[in-house]
Amino acid sequence: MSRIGVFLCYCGSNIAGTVDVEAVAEMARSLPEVVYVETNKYTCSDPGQEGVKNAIIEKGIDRVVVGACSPRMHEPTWRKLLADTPVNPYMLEVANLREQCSWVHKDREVATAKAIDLVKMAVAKVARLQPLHSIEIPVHKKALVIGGGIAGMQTALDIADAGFQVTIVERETSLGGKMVMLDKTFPTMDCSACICTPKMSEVGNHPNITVKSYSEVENVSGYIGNFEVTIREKAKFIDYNLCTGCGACETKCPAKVTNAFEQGMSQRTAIYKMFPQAVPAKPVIDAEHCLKLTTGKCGVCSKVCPTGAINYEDEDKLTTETYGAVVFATGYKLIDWKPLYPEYGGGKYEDVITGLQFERLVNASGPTEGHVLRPSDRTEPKSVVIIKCVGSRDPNKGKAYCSRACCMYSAKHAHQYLDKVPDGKCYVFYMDVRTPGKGYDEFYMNTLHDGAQYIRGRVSKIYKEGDKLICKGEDTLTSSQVTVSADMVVLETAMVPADGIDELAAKFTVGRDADSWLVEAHAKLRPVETNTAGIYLAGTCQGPKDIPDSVCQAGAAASKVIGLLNKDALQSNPQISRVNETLCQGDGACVNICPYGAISIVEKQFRENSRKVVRPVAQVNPGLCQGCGACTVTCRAGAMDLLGYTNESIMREVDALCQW
Amino acid sequence: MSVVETNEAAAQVPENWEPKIIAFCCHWCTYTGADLAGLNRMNYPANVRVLRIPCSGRMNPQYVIEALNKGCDGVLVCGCHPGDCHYVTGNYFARRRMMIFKRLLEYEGLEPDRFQVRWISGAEAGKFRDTVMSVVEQVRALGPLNLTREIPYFELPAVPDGEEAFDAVPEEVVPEEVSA
Amino acid sequence: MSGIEISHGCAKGERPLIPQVCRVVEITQETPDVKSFRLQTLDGKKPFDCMPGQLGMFGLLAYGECMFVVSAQSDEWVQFTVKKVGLVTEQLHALCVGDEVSLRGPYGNWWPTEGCKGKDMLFIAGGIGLPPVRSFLLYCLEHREDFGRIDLVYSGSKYDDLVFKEQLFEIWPNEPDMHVHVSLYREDPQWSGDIGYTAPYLETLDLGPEDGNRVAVICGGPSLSRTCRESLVKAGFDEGNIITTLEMRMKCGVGKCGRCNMGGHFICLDGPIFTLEEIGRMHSDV
Amino acid sequence: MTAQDTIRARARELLESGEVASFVGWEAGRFANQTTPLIISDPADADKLVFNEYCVNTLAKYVRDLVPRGKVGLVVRGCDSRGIVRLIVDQVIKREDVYLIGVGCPGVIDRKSGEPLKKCTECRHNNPVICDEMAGDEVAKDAPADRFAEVREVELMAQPERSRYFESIYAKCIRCYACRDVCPCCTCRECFVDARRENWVGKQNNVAENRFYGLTRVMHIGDRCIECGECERVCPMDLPLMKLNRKVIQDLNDLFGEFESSMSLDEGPEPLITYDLADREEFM
Amino acid sequence: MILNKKNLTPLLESMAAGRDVFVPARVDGVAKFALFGEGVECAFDLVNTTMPPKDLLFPQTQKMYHFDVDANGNYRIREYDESREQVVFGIRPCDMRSIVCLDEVFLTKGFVDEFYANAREKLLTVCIGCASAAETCFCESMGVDPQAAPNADIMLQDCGEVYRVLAQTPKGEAEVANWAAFVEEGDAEPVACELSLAVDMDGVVDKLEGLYDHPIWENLSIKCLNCGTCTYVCPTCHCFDISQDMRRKDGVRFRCWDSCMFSEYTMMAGGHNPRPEKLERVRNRFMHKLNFFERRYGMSLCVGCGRCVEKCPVALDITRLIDDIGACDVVPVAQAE
Repeated sequence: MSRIGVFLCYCGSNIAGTVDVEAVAEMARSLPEVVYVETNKYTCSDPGQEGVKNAIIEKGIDRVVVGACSPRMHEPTWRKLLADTPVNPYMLEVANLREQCSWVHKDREVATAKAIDLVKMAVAKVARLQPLHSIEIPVHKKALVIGGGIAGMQTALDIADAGFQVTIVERETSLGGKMVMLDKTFPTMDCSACICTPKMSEVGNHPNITVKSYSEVENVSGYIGNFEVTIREKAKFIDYNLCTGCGACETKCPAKVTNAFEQGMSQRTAIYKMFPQAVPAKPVIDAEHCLKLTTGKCGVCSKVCPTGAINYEDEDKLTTETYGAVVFATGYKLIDWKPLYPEYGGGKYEDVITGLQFERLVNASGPTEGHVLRPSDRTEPKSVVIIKCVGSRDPNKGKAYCSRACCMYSAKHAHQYLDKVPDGKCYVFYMDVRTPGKGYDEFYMNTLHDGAQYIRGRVSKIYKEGDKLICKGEDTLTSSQVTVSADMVVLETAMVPADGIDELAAKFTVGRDADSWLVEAHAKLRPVETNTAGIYLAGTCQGPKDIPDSVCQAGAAASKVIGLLNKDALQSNPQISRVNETLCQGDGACVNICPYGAISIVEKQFRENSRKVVRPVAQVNPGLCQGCGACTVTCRAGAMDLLGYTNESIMREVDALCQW
Repeated sequence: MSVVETNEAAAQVPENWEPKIIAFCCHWCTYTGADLAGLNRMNYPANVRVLRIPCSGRMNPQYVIEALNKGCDGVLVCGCHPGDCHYVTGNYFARRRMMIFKRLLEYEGLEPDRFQVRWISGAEAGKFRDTVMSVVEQVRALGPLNLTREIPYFELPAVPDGEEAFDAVPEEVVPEEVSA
Repeated sequence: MSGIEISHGCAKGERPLIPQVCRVVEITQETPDVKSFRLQTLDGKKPFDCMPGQLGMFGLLAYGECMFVVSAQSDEWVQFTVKKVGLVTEQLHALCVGDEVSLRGPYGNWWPTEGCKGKDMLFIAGGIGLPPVRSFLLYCLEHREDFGRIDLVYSGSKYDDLVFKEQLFEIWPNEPDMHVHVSLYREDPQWSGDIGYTAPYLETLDLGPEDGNRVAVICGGPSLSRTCRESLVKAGFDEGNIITTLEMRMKCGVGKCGRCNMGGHFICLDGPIFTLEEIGRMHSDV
Repeated sequence: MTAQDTIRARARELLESGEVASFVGWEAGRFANQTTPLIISDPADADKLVFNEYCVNTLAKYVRDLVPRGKVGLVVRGCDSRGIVRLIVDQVIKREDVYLIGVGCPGVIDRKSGEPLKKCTECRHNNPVICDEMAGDEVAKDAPADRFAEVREVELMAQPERSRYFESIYAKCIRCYACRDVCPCCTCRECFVDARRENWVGKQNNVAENRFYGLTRVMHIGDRCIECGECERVCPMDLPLMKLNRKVIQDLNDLFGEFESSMSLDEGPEPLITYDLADREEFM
Repeated sequence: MILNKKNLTPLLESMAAGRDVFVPARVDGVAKFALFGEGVECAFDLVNTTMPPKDLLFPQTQKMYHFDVDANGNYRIREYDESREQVVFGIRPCDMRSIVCLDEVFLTKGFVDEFYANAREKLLTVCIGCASAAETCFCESMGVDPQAAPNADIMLQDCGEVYRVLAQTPKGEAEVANWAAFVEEGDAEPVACELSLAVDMDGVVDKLEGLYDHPIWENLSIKCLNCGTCTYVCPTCHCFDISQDMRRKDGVRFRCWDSCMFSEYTMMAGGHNPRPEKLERVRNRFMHKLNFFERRYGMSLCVGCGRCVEKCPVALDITRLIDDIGACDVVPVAQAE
């Protein structure tokens, strides 16, 4: 037998104008377990709230129903009020007498009847609620950034500058990501390396940042404030404490391997740094190609190393640490166009290259030292065709979305080519030219001025005639067939999420869209948060974007992280799922349905009829559960229930409406 | 002997009958939409009573059975549009479950209009109003739900007055003299 | 047949399933999850007369009813001590003084107050098993001259679980020739006394059968009952001199609903108080 | 050697070798052509096992109670084996808890009428879907032309008629829960009907409460039902329960793709605990 | 006195005036005792109905009392007696014997169950003897004569074309006095009923005393599904549960059939269950039928109607159990007290 107090608000004439509040009060007095009913002109006013408090004390009330405006408006107010009384803040139910009653009905009698029903339902529900208590979740003041590209580095720097420890996990051997591969950045044409490598060394030298290169996330558990993350640092075979980065080993290594950093256009050694300015500025041994590690013969690097840093016995290292927040900055890769576009040769023509290859070709530290030479015969192409939207905006072959940066970097490529080969001809096949951004359209116009010839249409076929690549397409503006004979073709291919994103996101239960881009919590209002509390997004892992946008988002994610890490503890939402272990049979249907990965099945020991039994039961992680209640419906036995919206309370609410 | 109360007579619509409809609305979209309808002072029939649930994924079909069993003439379930679920996926599960459940209820003879599911976003105050209006009109047209409910417990034989009622309380039961 | 003679099959009543409405006149919080309720009829009288150990069906009309031993009584009231364990008891715990409740009874037989005359009494209880035993203990104290030495062995899993602390630690130890032994199952910051499970603790007390002149009364959970029985038998007690109550098996209270049978015996009709010797002869599922 | 001989011989061997702790099959009942489930742990009892066209009971549900005693051997036909798959998928038992002797089933005959049992005429998988060995060969059997014929029959009724039809079913139900207790999908530790706090279903026996039980039962097992038809067979009131189960199965089948539950151990999640972005949208 | 079977319908029509007459009938395919009236086809050809007649005296759901809260917040309990004059016509001797058992349970041993008592007092029983038996009938073995029911108000012994009418109680005599238009003077010889099923109950009760921990229960219970079919179709099973239904401030306390086969039946608050497994539940049920009740009331709680034998989903057959007990090699233990 609970003792319910009902407080009904006139809200001036907002409610009382349509609803006969006194009649509702009269009815409420006749409801079971209601011991006190009060009406008030403005319950939410200070005297109104004081009245509620006094009544609670005087009448020994243990549950409260407020009939007033929408709970979306004042539920937090009432909860706060109750926190100062002996009544638990969650022993509260708000009947929405304003937004969903007095404001939408005109007939006084009808509105009053509805208000009566709403109060009945609230009383029935509140009678079955249980006191709930938030738990304090401590916050580990340390952030993990996954990915060491420009977005990851910017996030890490911003967080570290605010005074928090940050770990960056980078899968490659060096920071830098895609940006460091680029030659120049539009529209200002700064040298990409010149603005990126200082960031890299800043990160590498920052006292609050730990860089874990050549490392990947192995395992994750926990929740906001307390992500326990295991990181696998792949064997580098070099003791970084001893290595000075002198590079003697690289010069002597006999094994030659295709250089991925140079987009396959040159070779590197098996012991290598990704590129000269790499951070950390120390090499690793590529175990797949090292002669010593594959055949047991060689060991040259060990002999030439002046500090004895080479260790062929090195193994992967697993370290586990707890982080308060996690930022995904996993970036993108270019779509593998070859299987999708057999009409472009599907990879059989060496001189059909991607934009990223072109970046390396024009880069002074690239394989051609900045001379535009086509890969097949290392001659300067006099005619270049640039094809945009390869894989983008092409739902039949590639992706339906626009990759956003290609319009600008294709203009940049045209500009760079014409700059380096003044007598060259450059044709750009495009679908649209989209240049929203500061200085972007001006840049595009300059490229046109440089002499780039823009042709609106897709290239339908590329074939080889002699050493020429014949590109056939349609100029849709003139509706004429166009044939261009080119020495080299540059495909501006679509961005797609980085490899392994599905597995990684699944470990953190971060949502992905149909194209595997990570999903933000709200497209407009929470663009850098994910649905898993404590996990944030920066850069292109969330969708294609250019460098300025990536850096912006990185800063935004960092500010969210700083906000979180500034707190010592979080108050958990107590309205979450709870398992009745007596009923739970551990079949795991709830695990399947939980969008947050908050439920796991654990083996537990019980005493049942004086016998010890070990059986599986579900367990809810209170830090991950957000209280949606989807699991409760899959649980046939009703072992899973949602506190605050229990099956019992909803059933009695329905009964009250029907039968009271 | 049998406790079945056949409800054939209920086919006649009682005077002043108003349909009673319960709407299970998700907190994040439809409940917000309904609040917005209030802020915009939209007008709609009062027959619908909203029961707030956190997510349409929380919607247990058993609540619908309870509502129909205990006296509602219609049930409306509303949630966020698929893709907009505050909890990411709740309404996808709800969609499947409700599709199956609705068909099952109709199979058992429930008129389709009596159990409806709608996606209404927090901005769609107008859609909320229109949905309520159409559901109420549809259920009104169908008349009271002709479902055999339960034994009419609460219809009592001639009720004694308060004073007499207390006389009906049994005498105290006294045990026999205690024997050694 | 040796041992204490217990009256069986003595419960009777007309219209046994219809309750009366009573009022709560006093509530005592015994432990965080145990409360005692004193009940009177609406016109301020004692609801029914009963012998120590008899039971009443105490409940709320809207929620259901449960069987409890009358843990104490006076000329004006009967008292029930209720632990919060389920649906009904949860609601009982929310009662306030003045609230109305339903009550029917008395049911069951009673402690063998006559049969134990002149004997030493050994009461053994665990946790919420004390209230049923207390009704007998209070009777013994009220008729002090009729009984010999009185021992109470009481234990609980934590200090908060011990009921009737005032009587336990202040009143009873000062009663003539009454010895109170309390232990906790495990260490507790609030507790500096003995530690141990009931049966081993009992064994350390060295309370023998006194040539059949000592009667043991046990009330506790299934494992406590089993282990204490073993200890007592080992100490030489005749099972006929060990008494227990099976009141937790009663449901409708009148022996009709079918749950309370132990072999051919119905706890509601023949019990709930039996000697262990009697129980041993029944086909019982415990 | 007949299947029965093989079953007896293998049961004896399995029990003797200690490979299984108990063995589940059928034995002859008291009356002519009657059989009843038999659970043995003594190899000497193996000769009591029978296998004939009167073995009406499916055996899967017994495994749950027997597993704590050790590995269980049992004879499985199509329906029994799907029941076992169900129990394994629902994590009630593990695959290694059972040793399955498969047997092809020509269909069971009702001992009173001499006609094939309804559940067997509707059976689509008379041979086991999993087993460790076969006693005898698989048996060819005509699958029913239309799995959902009886559902369609009801669907064709007018709405008020359908309503009356199901009300009469619920009026007859005595809520003995035999349908629940025989069902290999019903493995909850406590059925929702016993939940006193939620009080989903009142204790009263009336049409409304029975409807609550009936509808909820179908919603709970619908996407896992193995279509063994035992619920319908055991019903003492002869209620056509499969008409309800099959309705849900038919709709799952129509809406979310070809659906037959418990056909193998590596099926994906059941249709109602998963979703597809491309699911039909009818609630706009 | 004899009653020609042709006169049954007119007799029933005359009896039905002013009171409820229940006859065996098939209603929607279920054989049970149904209120005689339009549309109800009497099925006197049925040896036994699927559902026993016990719910005339002990309905599956029975209101006990009503309660509400008055304007001052005080509880009131209001009682009502819903019992009314009823006739059960065509009840079989085995079911009549079951009423003897129920009378013992509800009317003796200190507490009289008033709901049962009221209904029982107002029930007139007209028993029809059996001329033929079903495959599962074994009433003779349980001491029931298929052509006799000493506790019936009126006994109609089946003599082929006619019934031999025996008014066995004052109530029955008063009733038969009104039957003049349908009966005639005379006598006839009851048809001997041949039962194909028989069990030997000799010594079983005593033997069971020593079999409580015998493996026989394990073997039996292991195949039980723990459904409530046997208890609900049993004419003597009488377990119930008390519950209540509340609407705002009006409530009803009612009782309804329960089954000792259900696992939650003996579940106690706090979670302990004295009969947690099938073994305990099945043993309790059969011990109750064959031994416990015998010990307490001096009669078997099984009347041999065969309903559970017929309806058990797994053919868990009490007659086989009795045979098995007979075959057990255990010295009968003398009665324990």
